[in-house]
Amino acid sequence: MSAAERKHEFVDSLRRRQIIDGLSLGKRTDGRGLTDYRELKMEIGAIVKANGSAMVHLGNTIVLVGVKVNLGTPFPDTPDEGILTVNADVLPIASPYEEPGPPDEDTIELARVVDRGIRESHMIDMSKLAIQPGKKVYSVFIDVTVLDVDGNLFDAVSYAAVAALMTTRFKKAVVKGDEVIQSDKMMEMPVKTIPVSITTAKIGSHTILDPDGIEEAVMDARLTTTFDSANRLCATQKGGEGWFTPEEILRQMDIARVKAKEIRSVIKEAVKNAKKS
Amino acid sequence: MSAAERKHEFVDSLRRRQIIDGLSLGKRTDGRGLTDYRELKMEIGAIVKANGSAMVHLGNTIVLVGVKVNLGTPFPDTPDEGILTVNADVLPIASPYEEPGPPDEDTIELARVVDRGIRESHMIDMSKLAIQPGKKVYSVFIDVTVLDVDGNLFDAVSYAAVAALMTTRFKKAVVKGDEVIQSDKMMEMPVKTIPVSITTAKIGSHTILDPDGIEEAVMDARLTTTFDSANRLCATQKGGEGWFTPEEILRQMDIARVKAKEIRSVIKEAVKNAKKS
Amino acid sequence: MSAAERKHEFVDSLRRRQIIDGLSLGKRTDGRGLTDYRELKMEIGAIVKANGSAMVHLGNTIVLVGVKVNLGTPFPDTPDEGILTVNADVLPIASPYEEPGPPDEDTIELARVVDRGIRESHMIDMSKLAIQPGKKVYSVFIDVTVLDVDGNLFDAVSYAAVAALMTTRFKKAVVKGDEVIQSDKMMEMPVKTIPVSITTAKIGSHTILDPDGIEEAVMDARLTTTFDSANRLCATQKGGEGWFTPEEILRQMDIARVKAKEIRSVIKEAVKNAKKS
Amino acid sequence: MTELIDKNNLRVDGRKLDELRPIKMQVGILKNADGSAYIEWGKNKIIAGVYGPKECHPKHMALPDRALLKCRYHMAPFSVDERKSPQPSRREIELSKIIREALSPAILLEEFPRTAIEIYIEVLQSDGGSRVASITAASAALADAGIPMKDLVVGCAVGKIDGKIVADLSDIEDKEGEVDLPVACMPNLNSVTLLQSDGPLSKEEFKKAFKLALDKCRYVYDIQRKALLEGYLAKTKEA
Amino acid sequence: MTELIDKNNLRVDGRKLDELRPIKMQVGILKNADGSAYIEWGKNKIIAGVYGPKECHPKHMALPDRALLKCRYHMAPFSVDERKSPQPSRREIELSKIIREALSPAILLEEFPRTAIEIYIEVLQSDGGSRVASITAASAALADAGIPMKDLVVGCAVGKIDGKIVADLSDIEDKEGEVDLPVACMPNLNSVTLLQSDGPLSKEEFKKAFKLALDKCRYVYDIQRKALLEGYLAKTKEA
Amino acid sequence: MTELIDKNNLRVDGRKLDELRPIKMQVGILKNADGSAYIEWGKNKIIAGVYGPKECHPKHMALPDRALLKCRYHMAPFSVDERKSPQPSRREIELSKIIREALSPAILLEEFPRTAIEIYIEVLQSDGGSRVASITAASAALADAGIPMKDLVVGCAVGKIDGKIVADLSDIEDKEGEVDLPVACMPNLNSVTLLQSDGPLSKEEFKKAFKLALDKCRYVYDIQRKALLEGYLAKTKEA
Repeated sequence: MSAAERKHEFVDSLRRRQIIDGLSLGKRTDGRGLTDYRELKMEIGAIVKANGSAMVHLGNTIVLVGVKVNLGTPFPDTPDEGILTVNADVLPIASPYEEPGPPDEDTIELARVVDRGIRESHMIDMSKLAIQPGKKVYSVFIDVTVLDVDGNLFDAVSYAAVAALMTTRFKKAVVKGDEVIQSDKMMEMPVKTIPVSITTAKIGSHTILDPDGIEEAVMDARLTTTFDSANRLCATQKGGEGWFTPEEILRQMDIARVKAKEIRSVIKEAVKNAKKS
Repeated sequence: MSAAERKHEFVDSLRRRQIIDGLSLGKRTDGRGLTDYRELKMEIGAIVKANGSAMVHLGNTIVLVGVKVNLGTPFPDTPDEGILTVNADVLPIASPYEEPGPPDEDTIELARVVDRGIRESHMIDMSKLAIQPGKKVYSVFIDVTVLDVDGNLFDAVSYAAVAALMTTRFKKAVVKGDEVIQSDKMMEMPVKTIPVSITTAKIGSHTILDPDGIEEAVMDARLTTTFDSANRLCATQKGGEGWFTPEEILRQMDIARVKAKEIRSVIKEAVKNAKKS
Repeated sequence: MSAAERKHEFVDSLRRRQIIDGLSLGKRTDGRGLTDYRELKMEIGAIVKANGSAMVHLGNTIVLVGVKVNLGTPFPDTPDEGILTVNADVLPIASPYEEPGPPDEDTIELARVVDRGIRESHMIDMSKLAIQPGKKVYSVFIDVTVLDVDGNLFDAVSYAAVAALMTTRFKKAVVKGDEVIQSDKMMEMPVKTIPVSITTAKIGSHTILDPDGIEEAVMDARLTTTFDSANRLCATQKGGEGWFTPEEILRQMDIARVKAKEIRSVIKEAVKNAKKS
Repeated sequence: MTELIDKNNLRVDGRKLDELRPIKMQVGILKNADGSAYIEWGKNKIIAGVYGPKECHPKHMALPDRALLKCRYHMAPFSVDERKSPQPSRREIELSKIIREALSPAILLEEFPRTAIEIYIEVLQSDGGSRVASITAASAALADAGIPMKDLVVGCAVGKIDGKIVADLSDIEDKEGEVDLPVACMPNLNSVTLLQSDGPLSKEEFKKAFKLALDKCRYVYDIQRKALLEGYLAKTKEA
Repeated sequence: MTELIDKNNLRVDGRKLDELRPIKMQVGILKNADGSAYIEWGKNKIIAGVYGPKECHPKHMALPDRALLKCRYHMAPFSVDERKSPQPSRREIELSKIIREALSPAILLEEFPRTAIEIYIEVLQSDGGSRVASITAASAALADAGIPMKDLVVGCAVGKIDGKIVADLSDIEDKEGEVDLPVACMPNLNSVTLLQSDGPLSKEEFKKAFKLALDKCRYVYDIQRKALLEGYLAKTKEA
Repeated sequence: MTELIDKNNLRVDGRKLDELRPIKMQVGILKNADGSAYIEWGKNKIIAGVYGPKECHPKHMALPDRALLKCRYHMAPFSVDERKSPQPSRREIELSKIIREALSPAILLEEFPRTAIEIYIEVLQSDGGSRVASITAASAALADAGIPMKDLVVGCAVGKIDGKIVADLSDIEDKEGEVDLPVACMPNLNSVTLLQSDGPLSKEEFKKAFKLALDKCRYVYDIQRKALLEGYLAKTKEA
């Protein structure tokens, strides 16, 4: 049983009823409109030992992403591409339902969905992360640490990972004879597009954006969609033990596509400010 | 506690009494004679992504073995021999007593007994699996997947592994300068003999061949013997919490030696048919 | 919960009271004085398959340490030094509170404290364990097996490890062209000093040396100090759920410094005898 | 880059753009499991088995108001080109969750409080679309086990290759194509229970692909139903 | 070997021999945890959170006469120069124990029999002295959670570099120096709850270093108390 | 290939074909264990300890009609030529099972329902025949713990080297020889409780080897009994 499931038990059906009644009137528990996001704060570059980092507050949800760039050996089937690894850790500190130990299925899904948002949008030009094709490439570790959980980890982590990657700088490696060595020249992550994740929750017959912890505890299903800078859908993940009608999905995609643009501006602005300072 | 032990608990002593009474009259629950095997069906080559494969039905027991041949580095103490690895997985689907997770002691014993039947009969000419002695050899993975458990896994898995190996074909590797590369030429597994596993169960004072699930649940002890094509005993494994008298062991060896010949014919025939098609 | 903690539960406070009353009169349960060690017996070299070994009896506590010297690759930040690894296993046989499985926190602490006693006293000249700087060095495994637990594992294991290292002999490796190969010439471990671990336990307001099992079960805190041959403090570790006053610590250091000399003589004598035979 | 669609609009294996690979299904093939199903879909060979409703172990996992649904998707080491370690990979753990959440909406879990229902899926040979084939087989195995459901669940993937929307990607199309979009649904309840996508799609492309997937689910549903009927008849004959 | 102290008796980062790196503390920064604290100490960035007293899981671990104290010290993969595997290392396991034993003497565990108190420490960025910074933050988090304590626990490391006793080693001083000596204490109770040392010290050197550590603990204690006061005032304002 | 038998029919270590290596046994050597035994057999140095009958943990493992027998065979990292990882290997797991099944028939488990009896075997130094030496020691440890048994269990291996049947293979004979055949039995009950074999044997060869093994078990049995008697006398003297 995952943490998400355990949480379900603790929220009684009365609470769900109250939330649905509010949604019927267009009201959420914290006063937001159905498609409003909570306040999004980004602190970029705080971890100077990482090549890139970003802490994101999305309401009470707090996540920190650090990026490390190492040298590695490419996978045999992609000899001329770098390596990208997303790893997530929801700390036991972050929620009373988390326990120490290896990542559970929720956390693995989180890492993999964020990974696909980055990978399938072709955010990073992976061919530019090859140094010596077939032998040495840059290996990019995107490590996610979730510090406080209050819903919508998918989006918060995605924003932090994207911002961290956009500000990642690392030592350029050069080929010297047979060996690959790190030079003192710095290079930036070769970013091609800015993927933005938008998550919808379905509660009863209502759909809302950016669910908080209580909303997630009573929701039926979740839909996470990621859009690139050209506003194309690049990755989708339905979650939760419920379902969507095809019409709900199409409608939510339209809403998400608009919202993605807004969020992309916020990320761009934060990155710009971080680069200035 | 192993799955086998847990099963014991669920079969009450009354059931054991009934079975022993039947055996005293030379009758088994499914009508077989004491030294009869259940119907043995072999489907060879179904998994085309493997280099060799065989599915075996032994009564209701169903097992599938796939063989993969890779390139590997030889062990330091056998630099001029290939590598053979037998790995078994009794799926949680296969029995109400199995659970997901790493192999338990029963499954490890199964893999190791099948491994020794193949290895100690010298079925495979391991020296022919060396490519560049001390550096590169063929590494043969024999992966066992047990789909449905109704007793006598040792024999069923052994037959499937042997049939899969006898029909295994893989890309020949050649030494080019300093490197070893796969060529397009196919080679067959260098088979020298056909080991056949015969398993006896002791229930009370009776001994029977090819125990089914219920017989295994009430048995005192098990004796698995493997014979090569010259009918020499190549491997033995006593199992179970009971014992045999020396006389029982000698008598069972004689019975098993005869039965092994019969089963060897069935395997040979199935392999011949598979190679034809 | 660690084994140490579980043990606490089984010793009632009455027992603690009795022990403290005894200590007030300068008496310990086994009649020792407060700074007396139990009988220390060392059997050196019993495991001929190891490069060095020592079994230590400290009262009823029995530990065995085996040293193996292999060839290995140095750590990137110490390219011209050998590798030292201390690994401890408190066998399930050794105490009713131990269970099979990976080392718990107590056992990890034991290994790491013994490791630091050796490493921080610079007992071994690590630079002499380099063969080909940056490429090949000697890798020294110090494996601890605890056979019977009756308190003060830290000291018993430390003495066994030190004695095993002092009598370790291994095949000298030589560089031949590009390769490193083992020669038939033997070399000894390059020992520079003899670290001696002295452990104090605090029970109520009393402090004693070399606590036995019962004393450890009721103690408040533990202080392990290691001294080199020049009688300098090289490593310290406070343990246990209680505390020391600064004055207690300074006083214990003085007592321990004296006791370390005594124990060092015992170890030296045992090593001398072992080398003779 | 391989050309995946030729000038006659035919795919590498000769299929038309909206054509599915051959599908074969059979239920009730295992003796121990309470329900089971086997599916061949292209080169996919997948077996699904169900145990339950049964006592929940460990007990503290039991839910007071419904059955606990467990699901494990696992691939045999020999099921893929490169031998796979038998330990579950992160991909297998994610798929186990996603598949459970695709099946869960169909099952009347609240009829069996405090019990567990276990679904085990073993991929014996893997090809493109193994997750939707797994869902289709697992749903049939649930039905074969007699577990009450609101509707069957059935899946089909669609995708984009060489710039075109096509149905049911094979291994090579999945690897070399642009987009994979697996869908599962309860066909009689207008309910989508699984939706994933990988790779860029315009708004119109998504619409077209999504519709195609839902249509093809219907087609797979007929095969699934036929297999269940045959299984039911076989059982009746036995009894 | 780098020179760690220059001719003016100044250290690599310009500090005097007995000078600490800058320390910043804040409590109550997490919503879920019952108590929390954040500390920046040099380049250390550490967060500590506390849950409890709460029900003890599994139950057979509960103690009849006091609360069970659990403590986990963990480093984020990006917290150090070389990426660290997220699995706890042996070092992290030892430190978790040592830190628990440094905090345990201060907590009135016997007031909460059969419950558990959990302390989680996450090192987001690591520098020299992370264990004493962790203890200082964790003790503040315990206080923030309202858990009754005899005294706060506060820590500071001292060491020996270039032959001299100095306070509060930074990363490079720890690596290249001769001795590291972390100490934690309850400053109002004259009680040392953590003491470790690595590297050779004469009798007189130890005395001097130990005294310096205890003095500096006092200094850190003032910072800790101020952070708690600010946290308390902020909470009162909210309420 | 080394020559394992010389022209005088003597083996590498000078033994005759049917001669055993020296065996030394001692019981009651551990303080904590309820029973213990130490055996030296050739270069084998093995210690066996027994706890129980004791409460069964976890409780759901307890058997209603007899004691649960647990057995762990483990090798110290330094016990073999190449350092062994401390984690149990597949070989150690198989041997733990095989040894448990060799001892189980002798123990009156039904006298202690719902309890557990634990046997721990640690190989401090390994040589050929470590499993039969382990069984012999473990059986003595069970007796030393006062656990009621129908008979002692005693083991001996035989084998085939250079084409000849010999008793008690040493390390090198095991490695370079053709066949290893370990046997354990209850000597007074005509019962074989362990039988394994590796390598080709004709019908007549097996008969001869098997008989030799059973004969040599008798010889080992006398050593085992003597050790138990000495242990008993020592205990009586103490008391």
